[in-house]
Amino acid sequence: MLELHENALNVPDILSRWYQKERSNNYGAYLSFVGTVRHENGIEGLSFDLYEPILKRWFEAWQQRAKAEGAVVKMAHSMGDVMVHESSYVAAVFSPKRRVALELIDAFVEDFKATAPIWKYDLKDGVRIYAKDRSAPIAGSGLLETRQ
Amino acid sequence: MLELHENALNVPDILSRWYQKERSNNYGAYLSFVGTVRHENGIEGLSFDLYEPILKRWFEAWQQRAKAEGAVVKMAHSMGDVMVHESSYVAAVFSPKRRVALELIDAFVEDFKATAPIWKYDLKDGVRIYAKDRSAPIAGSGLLETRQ
Amino acid sequence: MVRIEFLGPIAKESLEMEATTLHDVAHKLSDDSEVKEWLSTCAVAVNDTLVSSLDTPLKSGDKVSLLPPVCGG
Amino acid sequence: MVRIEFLGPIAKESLEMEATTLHDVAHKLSDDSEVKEWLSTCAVAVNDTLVSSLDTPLKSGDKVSLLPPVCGG
Repeated sequence: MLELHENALNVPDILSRWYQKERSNNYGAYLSFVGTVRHENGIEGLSFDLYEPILKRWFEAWQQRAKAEGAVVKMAHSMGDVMVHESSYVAAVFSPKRRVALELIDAFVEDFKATAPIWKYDLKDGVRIYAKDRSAPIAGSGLLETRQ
Repeated sequence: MLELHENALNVPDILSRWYQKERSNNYGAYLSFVGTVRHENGIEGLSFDLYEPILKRWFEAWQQRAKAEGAVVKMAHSMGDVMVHESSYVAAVFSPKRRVALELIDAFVEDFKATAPIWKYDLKDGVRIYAKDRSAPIAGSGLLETRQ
Repeated sequence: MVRIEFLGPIAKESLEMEATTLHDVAHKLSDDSEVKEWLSTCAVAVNDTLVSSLDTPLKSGDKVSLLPPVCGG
Repeated sequence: MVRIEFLGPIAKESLEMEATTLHDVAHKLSDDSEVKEWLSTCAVAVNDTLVSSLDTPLKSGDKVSLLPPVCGG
């Protein structure tokens, strides 16, 4: 379950919908992570670009990894502008037992931050500014750099 | 925020209510854990006793620990009977940054399992049976045992 | 007199006894056939604070609670 | 001809070039002043799969994507 939404996420709807969908499937543990835009650096909000084909493949690999542990992962992310105190990201894990869920949510969120093809921009005075200093090169970056 | 409810928890209400309460307080990360009763061992459900004075002290100590990291913890738990595929436990952490929240939710849930003064019973054929084999002695147990 | 409370699954009414430390409580409960089997797995609180020493002093009106193995969640 | 796509903040239209491996792509992009600065921090995908070798073979119609540093969430 990978959901991409224009602008801010409806967090109560997402958390509730996923819970209702899985509550009778005998998962004892439901872990969720919600990312909300903080008021900092004088921004009005953030804006996101994403590249869906690679994001989907990345997510499908995680679904397989979760399945091997008897678990399910879900994710929702915003595209476009998300204002301060709105939310842009929800991730969740359902698993029979708590240890698997606690460990998967951590690994999933960290891998998401390091690898998912999503680009973040600060919104200041209505202008979109690439958040270069908070961005991380994907593992293996620099392949095309020619060293002379 | 420690909530004790008779019987099953209304998980969508709790997750949504906590989100709405904290969403404008500049916490970038909201981690939540939901525990749901699994269909296993032929049970109809679980039942819980808890001892509120010590549970409150335990929770207040966690609030202080979270506060020292700029975070907030919340918890809801059921008292009495909770049937299969209903939920009995919700824990949550709000923090400015994700690492603190990911680490606190794990430590909080594990310490809860090891220490919180709550007793679990299987419900079978309407009878309440102490879940002795899944219960753990609190650290320091056995103090009153006289060795002869 | 101190009051001894048995929490959770220990099916026993609370009782009162004379005791100046937890040593006294341990000694008296070891003679109680209903409680004896629980002693090795129970934690102990005095006035709702968990304690770790049998030398913990007790005064009249104190509450001693026995907490058997827990399983919340 | 392979198609080179620049994702996210790289403000550049996609372009087409002749190339039989990523070596050719690296060589040609190193002459492009708009793209050059991004090469050291970009990951590379061929037909939407991330690759890690310049020897990756390319055929006509392939899509090569440059992915600059990411920050989702």
